[in-house]
Amino acid sequence: MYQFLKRFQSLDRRWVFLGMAISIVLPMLFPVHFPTKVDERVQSLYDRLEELEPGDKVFVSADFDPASRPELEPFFRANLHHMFSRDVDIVIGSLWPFAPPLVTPMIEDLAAQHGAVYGEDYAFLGFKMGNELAIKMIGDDIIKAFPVDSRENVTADLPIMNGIRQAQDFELIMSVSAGFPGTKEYVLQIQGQYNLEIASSTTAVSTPDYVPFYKAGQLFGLAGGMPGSAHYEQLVYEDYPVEGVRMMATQALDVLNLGHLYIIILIVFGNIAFFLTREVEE
Amino acid sequence: MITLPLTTTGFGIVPLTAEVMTLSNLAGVWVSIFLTLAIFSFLYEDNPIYKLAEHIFLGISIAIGATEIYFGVFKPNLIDKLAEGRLLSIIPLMLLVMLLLKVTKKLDYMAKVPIAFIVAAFAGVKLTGEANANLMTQVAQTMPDLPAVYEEHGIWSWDADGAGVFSSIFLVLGLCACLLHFYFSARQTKSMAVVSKVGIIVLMLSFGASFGYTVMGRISLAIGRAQELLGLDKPPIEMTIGAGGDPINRMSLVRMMSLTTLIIIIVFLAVWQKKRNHQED
Amino acid sequence: MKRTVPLIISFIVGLVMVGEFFIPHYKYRAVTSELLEWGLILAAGAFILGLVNLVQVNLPVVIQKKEDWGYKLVMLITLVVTLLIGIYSGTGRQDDGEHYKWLFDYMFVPLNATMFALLAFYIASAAFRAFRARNLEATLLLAAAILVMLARVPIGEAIPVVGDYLPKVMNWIMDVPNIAGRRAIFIGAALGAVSTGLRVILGLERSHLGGE
Amino acid sequence: MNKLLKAILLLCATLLPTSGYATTVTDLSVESPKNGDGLTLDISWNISVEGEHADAVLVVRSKDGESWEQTGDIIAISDSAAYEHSDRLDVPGTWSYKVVLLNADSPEDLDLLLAQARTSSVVSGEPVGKWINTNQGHIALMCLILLVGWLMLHYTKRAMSGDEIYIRKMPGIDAIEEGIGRATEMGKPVLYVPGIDDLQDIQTIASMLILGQVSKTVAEYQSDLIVSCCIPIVREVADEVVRAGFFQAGHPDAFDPTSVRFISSEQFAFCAGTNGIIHREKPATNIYFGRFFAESLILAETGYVNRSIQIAGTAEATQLPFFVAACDYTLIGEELFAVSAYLSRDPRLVSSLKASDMIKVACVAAMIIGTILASLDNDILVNLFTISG
Repeated sequence: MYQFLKRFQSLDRRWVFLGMAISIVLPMLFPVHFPTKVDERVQSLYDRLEELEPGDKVFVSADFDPASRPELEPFFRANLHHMFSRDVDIVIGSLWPFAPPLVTPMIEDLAAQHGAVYGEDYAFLGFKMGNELAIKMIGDDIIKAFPVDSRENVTADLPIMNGIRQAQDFELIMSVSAGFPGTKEYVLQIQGQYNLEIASSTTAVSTPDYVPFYKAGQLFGLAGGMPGSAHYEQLVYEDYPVEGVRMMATQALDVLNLGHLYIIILIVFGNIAFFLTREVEE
Repeated sequence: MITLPLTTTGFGIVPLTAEVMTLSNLAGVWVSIFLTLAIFSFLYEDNPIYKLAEHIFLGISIAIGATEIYFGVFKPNLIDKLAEGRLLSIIPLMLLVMLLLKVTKKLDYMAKVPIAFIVAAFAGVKLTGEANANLMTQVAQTMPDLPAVYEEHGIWSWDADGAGVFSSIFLVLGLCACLLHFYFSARQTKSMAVVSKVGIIVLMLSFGASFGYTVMGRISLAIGRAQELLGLDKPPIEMTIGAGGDPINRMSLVRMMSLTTLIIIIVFLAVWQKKRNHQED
Repeated sequence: MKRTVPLIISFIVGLVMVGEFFIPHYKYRAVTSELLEWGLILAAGAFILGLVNLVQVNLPVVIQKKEDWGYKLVMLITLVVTLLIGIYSGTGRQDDGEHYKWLFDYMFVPLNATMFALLAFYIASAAFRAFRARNLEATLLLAAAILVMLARVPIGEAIPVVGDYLPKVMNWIMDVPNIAGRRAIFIGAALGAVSTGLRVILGLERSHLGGE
Repeated sequence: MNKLLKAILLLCATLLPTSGYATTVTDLSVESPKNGDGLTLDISWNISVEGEHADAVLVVRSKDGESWEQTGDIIAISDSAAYEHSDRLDVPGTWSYKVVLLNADSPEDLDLLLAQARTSSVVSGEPVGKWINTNQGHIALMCLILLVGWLMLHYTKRAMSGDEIYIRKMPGIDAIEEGIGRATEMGKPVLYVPGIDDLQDIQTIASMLILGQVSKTVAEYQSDLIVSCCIPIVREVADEVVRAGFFQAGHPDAFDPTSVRFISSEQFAFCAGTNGIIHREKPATNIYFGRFFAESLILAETGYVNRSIQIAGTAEATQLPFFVAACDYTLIGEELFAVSAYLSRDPRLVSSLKASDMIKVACVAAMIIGTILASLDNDILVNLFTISG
C-alpha cells in the first residue's frame, strides 16, 4: 500500500496533464447541459442597462487581449447587442494595445447586424497608452485623450461626441476588463472623483478583487468570469433573441463542470496520499 | 435571484448559409491550429517545435505592441501635433529624446529627468486615487447601520446569502482583525496574537475564494483553445474553399485539420525523442 | 545638477498631479491634462527602450551563431516583418484582407491565448503535487477553494439538498470574509501608495533614479 | 438681405400672440455648480403640460448676446416634469439660455426655428471656477494625506535621533536565515527571484532592499547565491545590491558577477529559464519576493517538486493563494514592505511603516465608532469618509 501511494505521488505529471485535456475535450464532444441560477451581481447590471433610454450615451472600455477572450468576448458581444437593441449610443475605447485588432471585428459585426451608423450610433476611439494616466485623462478630457478615433476622424467632430467632454457626460461606463489596467483603475482614478456609474465584466481571476467595489456601490454590476458572462448571455438572448447565436460562455460553463471536479479530485487524492505516506514515514 | 429556463444551448440553431473560404483564410486557420498545438507540445517536453512557436510569439507580440503604440500614442499625441506646429509639444519630444539617451553610455544620466517625471506623475496620480477609492471609500463602507440591517435581513438570512447582523459585525470585526494583523509596530501580547490569528483565518478564506476563481479562469482559457481546435467557436456552416468546389462543413474541416496537425506533431516528437535518446547513448 | 534636476522635477510634477484631485478649475485642469499627455508619450517611449534592449541582447547571439541562434533569428525576422507591415498598412491595418490582420488573427491570437491556457494544466499538476493541507492556514484556504470551485459550476447546484446551500455559502464567503480580507489588503496597498508617493515627491525615495 | 429677412421674421415672431399648445416652461434657472471647473453651467427648468403639448424641447445658448446655438440633444417630453442639463462651455463668460418648444413641423434651421417657435424667457449666468474643492470628503482626504506626511517626517526625526521603533518579527524572516544555513550544509545555492515588475513598483523596491540583507547573510555563511531577473534595469540594480552585500559581509572576493542573471523580459520565457535553474542547479532554498503574476504557480510547483525550502512574499492578492498552498512560508501583502524596514532599519522606511500603522489603528477605531454611530442614526463618520463628485 505504502509503495503504491509513494509511486502514485510521483506519477509523471504528463498523465495529470492528459487527464486535464480529456476532462476539457470530452464534455465538448458530448455536451451535457445543466441549468444555472443568475447571479445577483449580473442581474443588477442587467437591470440598470434596461433602464437606459434610446439616445443615452455609454462609454465601453474594452480592456482585454486574446488570452482572456474566451471569458470576455461573450459578454462584450452580448453587451453591444443589448445596447444596440435599446438604441443606446456606444462609444468604445481601449487601454490595452492588443485589444483594437481583437474587438474591431466584433464591433463592426454587431453594428452591421443592427444597422448602426458609425459616428452617430457608435464610435471606436482606439487604443490609449498610459494606464492610470490615460484613465485620468478620460475622466478629465476624453477628447484630449483620444484626439482622433480609430478611423482617423477628429473625435470632437463626431456627432456622437456632441455634448461629451469627459467621462462624467456619459450615462454609464462599462468596463470589460481582463486585469491591469481595467476596472480597478477606473474605480481608483475617476469613479469617486466624478461620481461615475461603472459596471464591470471581468475575468474570474479579478472577480474576488472587484467584489468589494460592488458591495461598496462603486460598481453597479459585476459579471465575473465564465459564469458571469454565461448569466448575462442568458438574460440578454432571452429578452433580445437572435437567430443562430452561439452562446459561447454558456457552452463553456457546461464544460467547466468536469474541469473543476478533476482539480478537486486531484487536490483531495494528492492530500490523502500525502498524509497516509507521511504517517508511515513518521 | 431567478432561475431561467434555457432555450438555446451553445450548440443552438444554425443558419444554413453557404460561405466561401478563401485560401488565405484556410491557411490562416491551419497556421493557428499548428501554433496552438506547438505551444501545447511543451506539456510533453521542451522541444524544437515549441521553441519555434515561442520565438515567433516573442517577435510578433513585440511588433504588434509597437505598432499599436505608434498609432495609438506617438502619431496622434505627438507627431500630428508637431506637424500642426504646436510648440508646446516640443517639450515631450525633448523628454522622449532624453529618455532614449539611456541606451548610450555617456549621456545615460539624461534619462533620469524623464524617468523622474513619469515616476512622479504616476506617484501623484496613484496617491490620491488609492487614498480615495481604496482607503476612504472602503472604510466608509464598513460602517453598517445595524438596526437597519436587522430590519431588512434579521440576524442571518439564507435568502440573502447570509446577509444580516451577524455578517455585518463579522465584516467589521474581520476587517479590523486583518488590519491589526498588519500592525507591525505593536508588541506581541497574548490578545494581539489572538486578533492576529483571527485576521489570518479571514485572509485565508479570502485567498481560498481567489484560488477557486483563478482555477476557473485558467480552465476557461483552455476551454477557449479547445473550442477553436474543435471548430466550436463559429457556427458549423457549410462552406466552399475558393470559388468552386463541393461544400464542406466548417466544423468537420477544422477537426480534420486539427487531427492531422496533432498526428504530425506527435510523429515529430517521437522521432525527435528517439534521436535524442540515441545521442545520449 | 545631475541629481538635483530630477528631484526638482519629481517634486513639481508629483505635487501638481496630487493637486488635480483637489482643484477643479479649468485652467488648472488644462495644465494637468497637458502633463498627463506628456506622461503618456513617455510611457510609450519606455517601450522603444525595451525594443532597443531586445535587439542589443539578441543580435550578437545571431551574428556570433551562439546557442539557439536560429530561433533568435526567427524572432528578429518576425519582429521586423510584422512591424514593417503594421506601419505600412496604416489606419486600415485592421480591415479584412490586410496582412496585418492576418498575422494578428491567425498567429498572435492563438499564441497568446495558448501560452496562458498552459496554466490550466499546471494548476492540475500543482493541485496534485504541491497543494498540501500542511497547516491550519493552508487547510482553510483549500477548503474554501474547493467550496467555491464546486459552487461556481452548474453541477454544484445540481447536487440534491447541499446544492441549494452551496451557492449561498459561496456568496457569503465572497461577500463577507473575502471582502474583509480584500479591504485589509486594499487599505494596506493604499497606505503603501500614499507613503511611497510622498517619499517620491519629497525626494526621499531615489531607488528609481539609481540609488543614493 | 437674408439676414434682414430673418430679423424681420424674428421681430414678427416675438410680437405674435403665443398660441397653439398649452405647454409652458417655468422656473428656468442657470447656476454654476458648487465645485465647478469654470466651464460648466447647470440649467434646470420645469415643464407644465395641459392638454395638447409640444413634442420636445431644445436648449439654446448664446454668449454676450451673439447668435444662438443648440446645446445638448433634443429632449422629448410627455408629462409635466422637472428637467436639467449640465452644459459644457468652450470659453468662460456670461452665457444666456432659453428653452425652445418643438413640435412635429418645426423647421430644421435654427434661426428659422427661433423665429417661429415658442421659447421661454432668457436667463443668463456665468460659470465660476473654484480653485479648491470644498467637499467634506475632499477636505478629509487632503487632511489624511497631510497627516501621513507629517507622521512620516515626525517618525523619521525620531528614528534619526536614535529612538528605537519596535517592529515585530515575522515568521518568514527566521526562515530566510535557516534556509541559507541549510543550503550551506547541503552545499547547494540559494535562489532569489525579485518578481517580474519594473523598478518603479513599490514591491520591486522592497525586494531589492531585502536582497541586500539576504546577500549579506549568504556571504557570511559563504554559500552561493543565484538571482534571476526579468527586467534588465532590475538586474543592474540587483547586481549593485548583491555586490554591496558581499562587501559589507567582508567577502568581496566571493562575489560572482555571473550569479545575478538576466533571463528574459518575456514573462513565460523568464519562467521557463528560472525553472531550468531550479531543475539543473537544484537550489536548496528558493526565495520569491516581489510582484508576481501567473508564473508564481509554475515556479512554486517546480520548487516543491525539487524539495527546496520555499519562502515567498508578494502583495499581489491573486497570486498569494498559490504561494500559501505551495511554499513553506509566505509573507502576505504589507508584510513584504515591513521585512525591508525590519531588516534594513532605514529610518525612512521604518517611519513610513510606523505612519501606516498609526493610520491603520485610526481606521480600526473609525470603523468601530462609525458602526456604533451609524447604528444610532448618526452618519457623521460615514459622510466624512465619503467622497462624491
